[in-house]
Amino acid sequence: MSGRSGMSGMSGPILRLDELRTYYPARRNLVDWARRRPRRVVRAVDGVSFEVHEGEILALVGETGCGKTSTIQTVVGGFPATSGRVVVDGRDVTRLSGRRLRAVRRITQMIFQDPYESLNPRLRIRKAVEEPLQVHKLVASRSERRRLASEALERVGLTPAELFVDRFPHELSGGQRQRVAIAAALILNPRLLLADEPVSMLDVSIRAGVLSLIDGLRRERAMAVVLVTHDLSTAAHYADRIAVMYLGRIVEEGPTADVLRNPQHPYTQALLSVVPKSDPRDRFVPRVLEGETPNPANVPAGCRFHPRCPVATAECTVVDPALAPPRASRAAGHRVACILTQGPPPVEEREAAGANNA
Amino acid sequence: MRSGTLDYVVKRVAFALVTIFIVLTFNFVLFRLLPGSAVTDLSRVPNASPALREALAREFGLASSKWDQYLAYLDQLFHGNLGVSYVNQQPVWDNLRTDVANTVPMVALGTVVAVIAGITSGLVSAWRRRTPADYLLTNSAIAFYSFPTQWLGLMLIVLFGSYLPTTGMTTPFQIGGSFWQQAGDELQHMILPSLTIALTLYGQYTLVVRSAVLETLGEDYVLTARAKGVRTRRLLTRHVLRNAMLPIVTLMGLSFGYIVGGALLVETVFTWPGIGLAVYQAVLQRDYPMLQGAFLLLTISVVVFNLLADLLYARLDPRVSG
Amino acid sequence: MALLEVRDLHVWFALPSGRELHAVKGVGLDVERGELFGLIGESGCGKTTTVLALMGLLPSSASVAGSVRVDGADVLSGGEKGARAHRWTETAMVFQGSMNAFSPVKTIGWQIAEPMEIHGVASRRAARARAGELLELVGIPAAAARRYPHQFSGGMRQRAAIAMALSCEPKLLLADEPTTALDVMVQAQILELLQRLARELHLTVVLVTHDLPLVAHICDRAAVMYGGEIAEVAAVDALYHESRHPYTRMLFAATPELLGGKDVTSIPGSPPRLDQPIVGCAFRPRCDSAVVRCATDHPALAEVARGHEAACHLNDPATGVLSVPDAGQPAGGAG
Amino acid sequence: MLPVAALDADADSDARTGGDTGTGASGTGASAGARLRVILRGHRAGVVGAVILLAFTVLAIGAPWFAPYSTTAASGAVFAPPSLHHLLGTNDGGIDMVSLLMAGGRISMLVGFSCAAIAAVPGLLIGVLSGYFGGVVDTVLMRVTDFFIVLPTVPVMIVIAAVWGPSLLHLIVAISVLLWTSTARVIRAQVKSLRERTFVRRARTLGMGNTRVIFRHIVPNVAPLLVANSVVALALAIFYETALAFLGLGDPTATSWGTIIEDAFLRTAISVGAWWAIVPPGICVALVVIGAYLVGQSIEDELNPRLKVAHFSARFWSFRPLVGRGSEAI
Amino acid sequence: STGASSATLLSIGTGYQVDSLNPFVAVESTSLAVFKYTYPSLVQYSTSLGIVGNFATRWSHDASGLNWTFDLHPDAKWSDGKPLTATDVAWTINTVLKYATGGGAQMATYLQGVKSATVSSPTTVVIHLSSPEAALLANLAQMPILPEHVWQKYATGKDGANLRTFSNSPSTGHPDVDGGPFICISYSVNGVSLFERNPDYYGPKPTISGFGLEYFSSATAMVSAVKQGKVDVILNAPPSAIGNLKADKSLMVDTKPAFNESDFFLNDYAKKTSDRELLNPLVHQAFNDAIDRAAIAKIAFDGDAEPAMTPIPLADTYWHDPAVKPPSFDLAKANALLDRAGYKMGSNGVRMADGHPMSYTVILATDELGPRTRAFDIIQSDFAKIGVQLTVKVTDDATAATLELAPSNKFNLAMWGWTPPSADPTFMLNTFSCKQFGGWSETAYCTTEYTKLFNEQATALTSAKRRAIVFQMEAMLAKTPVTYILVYENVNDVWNKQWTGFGETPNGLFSPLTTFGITHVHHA
Ligand SMILES: Nc1ncnc2c1ncn2[C@@H]1O[C@H](COP(=O)(O)OP(=O)(O)OP(=O)(O)O)[C@@H](O)[C@H]1O
Ligand SMILES: Nc1ncnc2c1ncn2[C@@H]1O[C@H](COP(=O)(O)OP(=O)(O)OP(=O)(O)O)[C@@H](O)[C@H]1O
Ligand SMILES: [Mg+2]
Ligand SMILES: [Mg+2]
Repeated sequence: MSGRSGMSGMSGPILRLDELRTYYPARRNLVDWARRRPRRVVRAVDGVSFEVHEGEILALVGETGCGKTSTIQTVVGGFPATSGRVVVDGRDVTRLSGRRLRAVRRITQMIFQDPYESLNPRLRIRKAVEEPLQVHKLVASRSERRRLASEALERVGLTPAELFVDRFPHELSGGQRQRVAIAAALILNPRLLLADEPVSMLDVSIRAGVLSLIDGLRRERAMAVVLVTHDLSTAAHYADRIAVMYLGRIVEEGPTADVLRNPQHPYTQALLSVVPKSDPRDRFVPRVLEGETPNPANVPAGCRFHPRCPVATAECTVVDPALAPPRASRAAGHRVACILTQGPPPVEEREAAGANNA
Repeated sequence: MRSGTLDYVVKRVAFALVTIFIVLTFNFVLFRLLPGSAVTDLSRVPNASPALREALAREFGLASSKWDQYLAYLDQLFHGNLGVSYVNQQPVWDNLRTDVANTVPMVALGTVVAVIAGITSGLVSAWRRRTPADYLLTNSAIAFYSFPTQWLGLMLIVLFGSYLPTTGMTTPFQIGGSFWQQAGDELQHMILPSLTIALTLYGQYTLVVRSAVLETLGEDYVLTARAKGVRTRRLLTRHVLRNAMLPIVTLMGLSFGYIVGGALLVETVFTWPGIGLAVYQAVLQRDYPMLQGAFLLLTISVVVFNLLADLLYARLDPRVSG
Repeated sequence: MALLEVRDLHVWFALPSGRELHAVKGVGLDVERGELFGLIGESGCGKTTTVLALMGLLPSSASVAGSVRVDGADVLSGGEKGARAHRWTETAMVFQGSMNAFSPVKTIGWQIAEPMEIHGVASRRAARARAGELLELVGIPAAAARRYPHQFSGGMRQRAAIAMALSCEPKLLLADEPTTALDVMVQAQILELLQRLARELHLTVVLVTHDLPLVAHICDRAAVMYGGEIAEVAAVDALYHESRHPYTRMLFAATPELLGGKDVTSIPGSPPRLDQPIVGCAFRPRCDSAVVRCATDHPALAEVARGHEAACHLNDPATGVLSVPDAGQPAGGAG
Repeated sequence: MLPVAALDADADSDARTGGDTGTGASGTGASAGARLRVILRGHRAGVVGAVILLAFTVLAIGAPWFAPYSTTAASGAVFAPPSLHHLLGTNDGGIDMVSLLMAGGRISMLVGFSCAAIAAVPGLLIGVLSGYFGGVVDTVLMRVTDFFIVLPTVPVMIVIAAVWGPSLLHLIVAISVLLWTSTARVIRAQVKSLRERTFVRRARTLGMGNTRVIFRHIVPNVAPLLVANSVVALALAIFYETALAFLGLGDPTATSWGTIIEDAFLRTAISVGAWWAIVPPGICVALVVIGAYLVGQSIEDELNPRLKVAHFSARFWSFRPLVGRGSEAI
Repeated sequence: STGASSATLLSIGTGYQVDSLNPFVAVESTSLAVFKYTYPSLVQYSTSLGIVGNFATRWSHDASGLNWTFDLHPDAKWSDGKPLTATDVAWTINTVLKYATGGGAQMATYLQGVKSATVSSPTTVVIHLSSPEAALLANLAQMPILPEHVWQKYATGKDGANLRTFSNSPSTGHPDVDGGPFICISYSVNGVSLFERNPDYYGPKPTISGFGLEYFSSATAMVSAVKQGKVDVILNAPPSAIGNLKADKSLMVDTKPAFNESDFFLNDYAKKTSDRELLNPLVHQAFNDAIDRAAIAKIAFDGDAEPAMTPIPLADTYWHDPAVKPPSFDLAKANALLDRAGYKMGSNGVRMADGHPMSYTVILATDELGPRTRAFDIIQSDFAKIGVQLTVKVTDDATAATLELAPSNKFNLAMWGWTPPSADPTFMLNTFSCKQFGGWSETAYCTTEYTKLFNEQATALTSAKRRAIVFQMEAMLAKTPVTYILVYENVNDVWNKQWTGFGETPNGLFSPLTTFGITHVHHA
């Protein structure tokens, strides 16, 4: 749904990734060691840049293993960045430490994929929700903590909170657990919420509830959200902007409607084509890509998509394209990393875009 | 061999070697830190003068510095020399050689019986989970697992002492007799000690196998196999047991240390002239070189068996080769 | 005569507490030859149990009633032994977690060849050769037969699982969430493969999934399950455009559309507990259009149109109300 | 808005939490007592085990008060068979077996409990550090553990006990030294998986320090496993004590079940037919070991619900003809 | 259980190993007994403990008592057919003396006072002493004579260490070169060793065709074996089994007072700095009166022992002074003695001596713990009644020896036992002589008077005269005792009644004292 990003642009982005790289060392076996081969790396995140503004939902989509989780884990400090910058609220967290870092962490909260796993089975709900307050030593008094916890629970729809606070996680349903996890994330009043496939483990029938909750919260509190998902329909429905990731890079990024209706990158096009539609009468012609999910330990030279690309040219095997505005889209902020579609749009289109932006 | 397998094998072997080296050192330290040092024990020599004791101490190399002793010890070991028994002045290895030769068949028989029986009953009780057969097998396994080994041996003597030989390896004074007669005689003597080992291990193995099999029975590929129409026997052996063997092999490798301990108790109960009895005697007589030699031998054999189990594991589990 | 005829199928699980869980409650299905049939429903509604019962593959704690006929032959009345005779030669299955559907210690080829050997379809040698061919058929080089499951990627394993299912040339293929654990792109590959195979080999396929759009585009007909029962059976087009059960309708409403732009609303509450008796309609607590009768009367599956059955009192003229909003043309459509 | 009493009935959540969804007692309304009853019902064997352990512990503690006779002075004839005065007869010194068994239980249980407690410390410490920090710490600690694991237990204990001379303390130390390894390994494995569990990752991304994560999230979750292992360690310690005592390395001044067996063995109880001097101590050891095994196993079953499903077993599903219902549906 | 070929083979079960077949190495008494049966010795004991000939037929000494001449059996042969003559005797003696501080140390104990041996004819050997030695014959009775042609290649180097490394055990098909009534044909430490009649033996031929020694690591198994007829004889049956064995009609249980004794002793080192009250003769006496030896014999030793006093065992009838009797158990008297010594009873029931409580640790060596710990329990509870508190510290033998034997002497009280090696009193008496401080003296007891008497008896030329001196010494030790001999233990040899003709000694019927134990055994 377009037109929701109206709040952006007022201040600077709440999150900005700048050529972020996160490499994992690969295990070296004896033969490699004996032959003095250099230690290989898994280039899980390999030069990712994007911005998220207050009150905006950015969906990060892509195949499994393309580095979505690694990207947001790097933002919250789950993994160290190999290079690049992670700027949260104007401060580069890769250079921060100690109290300043904690202050940034406080405004950055995360929700994990698996609602069954994200709560300690031995802690009561109240403890789980209060925990962030204790860790950040924000509220000294117990009663105040309790009050805040109850408030947070009610905010995510677990009303009345008294019915839930003394339960253990296994006494809740999956959707309820995910709500508790959200409540625990919200209690610190974060300005940035990172949600890693928050509903993929939930039943279709209750997904919408959790997602609408997140959607509502960001509107109500101008929270920025990075929503990781492999379900393009979900992204389409909730996100303001979509970033398509492929093998550690963002290959296309732009306002949801533009990316969906006017995909520029061959990968995005393929990805969109394979999403089945609910209505059996809808046209469904999947353009299935051949080949296996690519391996980030072995990134091809040139455009990393070229081995699977149906339209790749010889040039694609040597030129590694950066994100740039596509030729065939007039939308602002729509960028693509494909030499075949990049290029300055015709002048009149640029003007139209500028006008639109203002 | 795939590089993954090579990797694994080299790592395991290297670890075994390091372990053996640590064992060697540990062995040295342990025995040189004893109170009532070896020298005082030479007071076994009646009316020994201090001069004589010193001479003996020199003979055993106990006078030099600990470090020199250590180097000498390693040097000796390197040349296959485990030292000389205080008690009978014979090279420890010569003493142990016959002991080992006596222990191996008895323990091997018991272990093989236990492995076969344990795997069978573990498999059956897991497969017949929550049936009377399962309760019977599991409970008897727990019982055998929990009886002290030496006590179990004594009970077997009580029960079968009048039908089967309870001491030694051969009928003592039967001289002559054909090879087969002698072998038969030895086998008869082996029954009770081997049975004791077999029963204690049986309990342990049954429980281990049962839980490994139960875990495997819960795996999806078992359901798949059933869906394919695989019949019970084939399903249990080719699919379930074959996969359950992985944890079983590891645990059986580890249980070798337990077998060694059990053998020691069993040999004492049944006067089986093996390495366990030698250890028992060495303890009683403070024959440190013997104790040290036997201990070394046992420990290294456990390390080697663990290594073999690891290598077997690598053969059984294709995932090891990466 | 339909290839698969299920009549009044019940499955109960004995729980450790001594109670019984009634997981499948009188399911009846007819699947015609060559049909791609979908089985949809929320987690825990009994889809897997149903398809397992079709092969008599239930665990020992289960007891079954009713009849399942595949090509006219009764599968269940002979117990496990009787059911075994039908397995794989008549009905084969592709499981959800293909990662775990292969024994890790045997080669893929061995596992594909195994059913051919044990059913006497082919000699050992021929079976091995055929395993290679089958792999080729699903787009994997025959040489890969010598490899072990862990050396396959998830997509390849799923293809291999399909190849394995085809080894004895079954008439009926049951696919229990064959793509759930897979990536979108791989999912598309697998679906394409299934469609192709069904077409080329004249297979009858029952596809179990909780992914509505998937069924909509692959299947000819589909059944929606709720709480162990069939709520609605119809051609997929009818299910979407002329749904006669609120659950189906709400389920579609909860599914986001790529370009649809309709409002997405979740179904409140959670599925019923199957270890307790349910009075009235199982869906009533979550239903947006329940009437008084729903609390007391259990709705039976009844034909509401040609080839379209639903179990909802709202379809009963006696209930008096028959205003079923069409999910296909949402009233408050895209803004 | 979700209804308050909503409860997952899906199989997935069952498997994950090892909970007993579907038994009806775990709902909000169920009291703690009811919940406990349900858990206990699923673990009859564990309850039996706990009762055995408890009974022996009580007897051990109460031995000085309950024991009918002195354990140092003869109160009957040598090897007097069981009678009303001496329910289990007397031993080679004319000492009442019942009293002796109680006194022996005192020492054996003391050895068991001490060893289990001592071994739990390195077991937990090494397991948690190794599993949590991984890397070099893990490698080093696990190599150390592996080294202790390959040592043949009984011979090492023999050597240690022989080195230090026989005393209860030395015995306890000698046994404990080798008892912690399996605990460490099991806990390490558990911690390793806990560390990757989302709630721990979540705690860490919250900015929680390692110490806090370990104490708040890791340790409570491995505690049941530690208990399960310690109970088994208790049994093993008693088991090893009898072995060492049997080899003459026990504390000769402290009567334990091991020394009772040893005494009976050395002093030919068997060959004179005095079964009552040798059978009961073995049974006592066996009972404690069984008790501990059952308790440990129950805890582990509870923690490892994977064992709850079996896709294949000797018993198959049953076919139940539908009485009176026929095929009227459809 | 045995075949026809072994009809006259005597099977013997023992709980003690034959630790080595090399006399320079072996220490177990079973081994020493084996040597008696496989090697010649000049003389030996009779079953009534008199010295009789063995390889020597007659012996005499000159007036000085320094030169002893032994006439030997003529035409004797080793089992390999080589002649057995005076040369072997002289070689054995001279070799042992040559390496007395090296490889021969163990055998050198049999040659106290011996200077050399010379061969005057193939059947005559002369032994030269440096001083008269009353125990010479008793010592020689223990010394095996070895075949020079086998052993000489090991008697090399400065210290003769090789004498000890030779295993001297029969390899398959090659029996030992022996000269006694039996030849060892197979050997196993923890199993069965077999001995065959020596057809060339110079003395009276054994009646049995051979014997086997089976080692049992468990008394239980040993007792069962004799009951089931799997062995004919068992040596040293444990006391607890005696009643049961006696009830078995087919078995003969031979209970005899043995040389073994158990004791309780204190540290009498005159120069010690702590707990000096233990040097007080009143304390020595009080302790003596407070030990209930009868109870110990009855309870701790199952009645299979006799209350004791003098260190010369009851079984050693010639040297044991029957006049020295154990005191009657009398706590009142003991209390009175301690009161007289001025050690006041403290409020906690423990006496104070020189400002510290009379509270002592008793060191207990681990060998044969069973009866001794029970004995300790009895002493402990009795001593508590006289205000002396005892605690026990169990150590292994080596540690006990380190603690107890001078010069370390780091103990107050201890319990252990002795088994005199022969019927000669020298060994036991020696343990109280001053010069054994640092050697076998446990108590550090040292009086000039006693030492003087010890030297006198050692050189007394007639046994009557020597006996008088020995009795005097026994009485002296009993007056202010520092070693409390608790009991003389019995030896219980058991045999199947189908055999008869055993020659029993206080060391049992298979003893290092004599060849008469089993040589003439036959079917009843
Ligand atoms: N800790 C790690 N060590 C080494 N490699 C890792 C690690 N975590 C992830 N990877 C690898 O990095 C790549 C990117 O992983 P990541 O989890 O970020 O992908 P993703 O897009 O979140 O995938 P999914 O959709 O499956 O969650 C993958 O190839 C993965 O195997
Ligand atoms: N072996 C079993 N024992 C007891 N209850 C079971 C067993 N298997 C399944 N159930 C229960 O039966 C019901 C139906 O389960 P089933 O697995 O058929 O559902 P499903 O529709 O396949 O769900 P999912 O989408 O999660 O796979 C559930 O309530 C489940 O808890
Ligand atoms: Mg991810
Ligand atoms: Mg399912």
